Amino acid sequence: MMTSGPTNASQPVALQARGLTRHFGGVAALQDVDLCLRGGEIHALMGQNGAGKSTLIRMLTGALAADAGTLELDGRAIAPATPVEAQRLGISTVYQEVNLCPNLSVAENLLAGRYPRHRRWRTIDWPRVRREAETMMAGLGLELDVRRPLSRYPVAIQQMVAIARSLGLSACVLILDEPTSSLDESEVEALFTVMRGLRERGLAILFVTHFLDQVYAVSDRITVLRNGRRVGERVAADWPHAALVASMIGRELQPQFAHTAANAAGSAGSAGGPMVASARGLGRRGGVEPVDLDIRRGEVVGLGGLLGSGRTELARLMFGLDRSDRGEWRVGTQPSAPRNPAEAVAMGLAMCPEERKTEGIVADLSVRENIVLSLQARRGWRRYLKLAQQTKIAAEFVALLDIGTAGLETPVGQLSGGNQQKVVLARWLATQPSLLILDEPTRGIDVAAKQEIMARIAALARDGMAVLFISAEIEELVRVADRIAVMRDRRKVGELAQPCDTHAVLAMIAGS
Amino acid sequence: MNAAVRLQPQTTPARGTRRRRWLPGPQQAPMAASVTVLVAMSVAGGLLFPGFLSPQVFLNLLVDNAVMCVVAVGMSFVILSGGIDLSVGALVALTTVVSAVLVEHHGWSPWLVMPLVLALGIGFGIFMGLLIQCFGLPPFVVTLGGMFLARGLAYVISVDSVSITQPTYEAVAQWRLPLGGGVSLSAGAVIALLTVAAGMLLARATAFGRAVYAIGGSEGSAYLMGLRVGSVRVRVYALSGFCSALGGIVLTFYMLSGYSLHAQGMELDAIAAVVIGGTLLTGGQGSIAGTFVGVLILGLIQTLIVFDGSLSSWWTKIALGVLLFAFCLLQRLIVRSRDGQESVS
Amino acid sequence: GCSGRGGHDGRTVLGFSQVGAESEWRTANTASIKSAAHDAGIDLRFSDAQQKQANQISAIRSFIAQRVDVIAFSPVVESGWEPVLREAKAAHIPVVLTDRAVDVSDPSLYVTLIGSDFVEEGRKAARWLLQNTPAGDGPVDIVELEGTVGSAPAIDRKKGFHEALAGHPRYQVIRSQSGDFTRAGGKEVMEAFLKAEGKRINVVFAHNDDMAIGAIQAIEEAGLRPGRDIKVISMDGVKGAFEAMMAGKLNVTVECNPLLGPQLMQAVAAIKAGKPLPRRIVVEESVYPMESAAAAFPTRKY
Amino acid sequence: MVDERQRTVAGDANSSGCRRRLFAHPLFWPALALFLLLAGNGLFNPGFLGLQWRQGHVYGNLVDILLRAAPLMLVSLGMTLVIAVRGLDISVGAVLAIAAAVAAWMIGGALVVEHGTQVAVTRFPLALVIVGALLAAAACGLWNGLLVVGAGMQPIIATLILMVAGRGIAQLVTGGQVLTIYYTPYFFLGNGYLLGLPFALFVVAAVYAVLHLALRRTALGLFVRAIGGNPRAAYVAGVKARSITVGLYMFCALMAGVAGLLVSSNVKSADANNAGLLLELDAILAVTLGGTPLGGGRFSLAGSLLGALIIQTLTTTIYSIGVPPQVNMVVKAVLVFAVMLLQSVAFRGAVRKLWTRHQAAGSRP
Ligand SMILES: Nc1ncnc2c1ncn2[C@@H]1O[C@H](COP(=O)(O)OP(=O)(O)OP(=O)(O)O)[C@@H](O)[C@H]1O
Ligand SMILES: Nc1ncnc2c1ncn2[C@@H]1O[C@H](COP(=O)(O)OP(=O)(O)OP(=O)(O)O)[C@@H](O)[C@H]1O
Ligand SMILES: [Mg+2]
Ligand SMILES: [Mg+2]
Repeated sequence: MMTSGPTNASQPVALQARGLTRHFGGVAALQDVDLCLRGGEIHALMGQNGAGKSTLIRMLTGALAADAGTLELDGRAIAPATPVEAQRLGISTVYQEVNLCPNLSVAENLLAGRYPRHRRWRTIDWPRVRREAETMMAGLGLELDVRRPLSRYPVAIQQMVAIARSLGLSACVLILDEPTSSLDESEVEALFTVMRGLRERGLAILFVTHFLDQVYAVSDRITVLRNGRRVGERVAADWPHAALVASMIGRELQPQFAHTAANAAGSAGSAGGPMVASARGLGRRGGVEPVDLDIRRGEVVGLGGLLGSGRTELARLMFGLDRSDRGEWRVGTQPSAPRNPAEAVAMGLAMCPEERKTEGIVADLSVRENIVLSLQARRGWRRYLKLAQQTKIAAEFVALLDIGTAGLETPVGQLSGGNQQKVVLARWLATQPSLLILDEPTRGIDVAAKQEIMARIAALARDGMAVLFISAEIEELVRVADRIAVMRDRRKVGELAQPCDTHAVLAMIAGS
Repeated sequence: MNAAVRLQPQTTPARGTRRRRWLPGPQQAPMAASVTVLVAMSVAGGLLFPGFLSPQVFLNLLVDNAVMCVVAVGMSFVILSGGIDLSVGALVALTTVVSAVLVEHHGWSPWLVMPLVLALGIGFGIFMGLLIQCFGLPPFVVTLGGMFLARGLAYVISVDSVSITQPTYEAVAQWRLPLGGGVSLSAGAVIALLTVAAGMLLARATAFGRAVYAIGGSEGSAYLMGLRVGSVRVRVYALSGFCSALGGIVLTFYMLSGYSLHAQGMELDAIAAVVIGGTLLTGGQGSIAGTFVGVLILGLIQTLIVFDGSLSSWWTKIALGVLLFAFCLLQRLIVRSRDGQESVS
Repeated sequence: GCSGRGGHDGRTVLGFSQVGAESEWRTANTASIKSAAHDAGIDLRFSDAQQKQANQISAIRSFIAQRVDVIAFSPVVESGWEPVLREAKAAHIPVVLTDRAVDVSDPSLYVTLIGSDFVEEGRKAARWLLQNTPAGDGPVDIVELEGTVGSAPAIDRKKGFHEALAGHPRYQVIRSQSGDFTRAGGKEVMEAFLKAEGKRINVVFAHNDDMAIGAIQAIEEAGLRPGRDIKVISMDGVKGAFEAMMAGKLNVTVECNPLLGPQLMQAVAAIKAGKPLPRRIVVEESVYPMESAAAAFPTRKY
Repeated sequence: MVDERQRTVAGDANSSGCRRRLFAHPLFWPALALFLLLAGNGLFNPGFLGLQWRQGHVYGNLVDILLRAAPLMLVSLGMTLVIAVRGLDISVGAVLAIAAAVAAWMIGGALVVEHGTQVAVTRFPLALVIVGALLAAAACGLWNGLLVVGAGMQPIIATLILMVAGRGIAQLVTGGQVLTIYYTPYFFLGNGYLLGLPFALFVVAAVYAVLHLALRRTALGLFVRAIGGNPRAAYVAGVKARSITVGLYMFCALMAGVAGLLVSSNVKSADANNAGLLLELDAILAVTLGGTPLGGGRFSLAGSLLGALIIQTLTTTIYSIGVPPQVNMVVKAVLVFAVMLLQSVAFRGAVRKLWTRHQAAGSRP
């Protein structure tokens, strides 16, 4: 099974892990895993949600203690006990969830721990901090005000900052855990350019992603994990697409679901369905310019656009999370727009937010509680769902979305990133809304699960639910949506009806 | 595709922060709002009471709140790091008692006593910091225990209050920095101003200061970013202990006495000053300058009440509450309207 | 007096800094001063320090800034006044102390002290006990409910009481604990004492009436008769104490008179007129045993 | 991540599963601390744990502790819930004083003796007195809640306002006096006995039972934990976080009000200045000792009750061991540190490590 390409065998091994094992309680998250990173290569780590990728990475960087196993850096045994130690040894990491301080400025997040100082007084040289930070961001093709607090920027930017920080550390091993999950194509491209440059300089790069095309675009070799075990390592070019997927999920993947004309006809989402919600000139000063949008029963409306184009903002207005100050937003026969999420939920709206960590999961609550939370909120505090009912609903969604969890009572914080995302999705599906707003719902979800979820959304639409679907992936939009609205610079610039293709959407986004 | 993505500097407030201010989360330090309110209150005082707007009244504000200033600077760091220190008042009292007893009853030299009590304060802070850091104990309980301990030790050392008649102390107590026009500052006020300046420098321009902010913002992230969370935290409490001891020394100059009941309830006043100055109690946001303004505001409220001179004891309390309320509400309104304007521009 | 200062209408201005309103005694004290000032036509600037010395000092400072004619205050604590009193002296503002003394090296810092002598009050309590214990040689076991730790009345009353009992080995203070001058505190401490010492306790000595009243409740709840099974001695002489004495539950209270207002105003007037004053103006105070309670009760003002 | 390490340290205790489950129970350590305190008292002072039957009820230190702790237990219950949603209420002491003052004022009157016996007089019927005092307390809670949620002030500052002004309001009601209450039926609340046990205990038990049901049998428990765990996520999920938060502040104040009734009834008077002084610190300490983190999200009502009992036991211990009052604070500090260290996972881990090393060294020849 093991083959190594002629390009790699010659290069020196930078980081070698042997027999890494880690149990959480009774669950084996990782069993006897070997990993070999060579200098000057980009090594992709693949696997389904919960396969153990992040766990492996946290053990490489001293953030988590291993039950068993050894690490070697440049042939010398190492045992970093803390991230600081790993950093000092030259292992630089971007963790899956953005791990930066939201209250500090972008520049500080980039340079914390190694600020440039004045020569005389040893105090921090702020002008230089700013210059260096701007240079670092420019390296990723981004110009932004580095003095603003990080929390003021959307997740995508935060992710770029985290990447820029790790690149700025002088390291010999760079580890990136799903760095591209909320980036759109141009940022991904900028990141890849930088990664290739670093590869030229001899760095070993470990790269986790669920996007197969990205894997093939940059990586030299691929290691696949399944259920905490390593199932294979090969040169990327030698590993056909289908075979790779098969080794990840342990079976062949069904042909992809696609939005075909047949599908559209089968669904109720024809232009004639009754209106579920409609926006007339909906907007907010300083936020979204007035938008007109109709959403009908059984219809999947896609919302396309570049990062910062205002899609999230629009969704939040619709859900009552931000208050609109112009235009009209009608949901069903309701006389007025929702003023807060509680009202929106009562009206039958649902919104799966973009920021899973801050607005999605409640880490301390169990999977069951997270799943029933919105449904319960909709029922009010008195009509409490019986424990048996809760368990039934939760179990149903755990099975449906294939959520990898030790049990229904496991705190959600202990789930892998992708599985947390599925829990948030399940929460909203459980409310059986009339309009479901999904803001990047498949962030960090693996190929197989994503396909399941898409199919599920289409099925729900066929049953009469309306969906507003926001995604950075144009293909995904084209595949699932009946109609695609495109936003640019915080205003809606047009709509495209099916059948349409990626190029048409891209053209509209680019404004030509 | 590869061209630099030009992103507009954001013109709206951080999403999700409007109207839900009470949700813990980053918010802007309402420093300017505090200053505005401070000015507004002084003007109101000047209109109401003749003689209020004299320079000496404002310098007295500094003179009378010097101890509070010093203590609040230390407290700011603790709160910025996401902790809390309830032991400050008791530590101030302990410092005065130890100083007074050593100087008066044992005849030690002040130049020996002062470094000693400062070291004592630092040691006390380190002790609490270590308990918090090493054993994962909640700061609230540890520092509450520290408060009992410090106050208790002060009682054990001397229940009676001890007057200080030592010439050096008396000389410092009487020393005034003339500022011209017949107004002057006491030594304590000068120390307080220096402490504030040093605190601002420490918070703004040193790696330690920034690490305190990082830990307050997100301890887990700070740890993963490779900051030395443990040592920073212990140093924060040591700093607070140092400031309390320094505050104690300033208090001995101010009162020329050591007494175990000094600085009763000072911890709460210090916390209030810090929070009124715009620092989030949950940590990560705020400034030392804000704390300074907070101390002045509390002092000003007190001065207004003294100037009124007609309030009965209970109306004094109610007036304190009302002024506090008026101030905090005004501050919130200013902060909000600024946010509103920001989104318009 | 100097012409430059004074109230807007030429009345004498008195700045008075009160400790707080922590007890009934204090409230009566404040009321007495306010009404006396009103009667004497003196412009009173009153400031309540909320039991904090720092507030008192800043109040005195602001009195100096306002250039009042006379400053009077009840010191929270004995020490710590020297610097601010020097400022008053430098501004030529005479200072009168009420209720408690201060500890200063320069006696010219204040003109006079109007108030009670806590040590003497403690002695009075002890003397009453010595006189009113049946002869015999069985031990007399006393428990003491102290005031707030470190406060001047607590320290001084304890001192006076112990001093007067020193030569009498029959009298033993077997337990001593702080009840913080409150009823709840007195009751709670007394409960613990009763459980720890049982029926051994013969006398309760409380540093104020409130604690004594609390202790009385505790004694009753333990199934004993206060005033008979256990003698109760207290201090201050507030109304509640007289009620308890009339009910036969409290044996004696040593008065500590809060009605200093008229004397203070006389002193202020004398100072303005340039008349000499004694260094110490003693307030009339007596000891009220149980038997005299009913007769004295109607005349009590607080 | 730091947590995980601790968890594994705790997890590798090489003991039987049953024992481990006992040790891992969140209430085990506070309960052990309370037990050790009581046992220590019993050792040094054999009469301490004794109970007798006197005047138709149980009499002894243990009953005293329970009775004295009742107000603190009630307030701790309220405080627990406020802390669970990341709030804080430092005005409870003042609210207690207000409720006590209102009750005393509404009863009013003076000692009336007719034909040699005291007659009970009251300005308003007892039921109205209780309702009035509780309404006043709830209004305070509403004020706090609105400042926190409506005006968006930080909880500590929002409640500081009432903490400062509240005692003034209470003194306004009492006119600065300690209002003595002579109305005997009122005494039953804080002094009465039911089935030989203090009535106040039944109040605590009833409140606890109601809370327990409300949090387990309705969705409130879920909502409270969601709001505390991640307020923004809970809000986005449609939970009415704002009204619930206001409600919890009101509940906390209401508990302070009930405590005010108990306290004023127990000492038969309302002392606006001193009633419930420093109660807020004790309540927060009780909550923390009971294992509820101040950051919100998780909470334990039973733990807070245990915490309150620990604090009261500490106080009673200090009173009965007979140390001079100036040493009180040092003893209290030492006991607080000891109780805390006993509850610290890391500390126990360190001690165990030292112990095994010591034993290993000892067993070597
Ligand atoms: N702190 C923890 N406590 C308990 N279980 C954990 C913990 N962290 C991870 N796990 C478990 O370990 C397993 C591997 O998780 P990991 O995060 O490594 O997955 P992953 O491959 O990164 O998945 P994803 O693609 O969703 O990010 C999962 O079953 C997860 O539930
Ligand atoms: N570089 C940036 N600097 C500041 N603010 C930004 C930046 N990029 C986006 N924003 C803010 O993000 C908001 C609009 O972006 P929004 O997240 O709604 O767009 P989106 O189309 O959903 O993009 P995304 O793909 O990031 O979700 C606006 O409030 C905008 O000010
Ligand atoms: Mg992962
Ligand atoms: Mg978005």
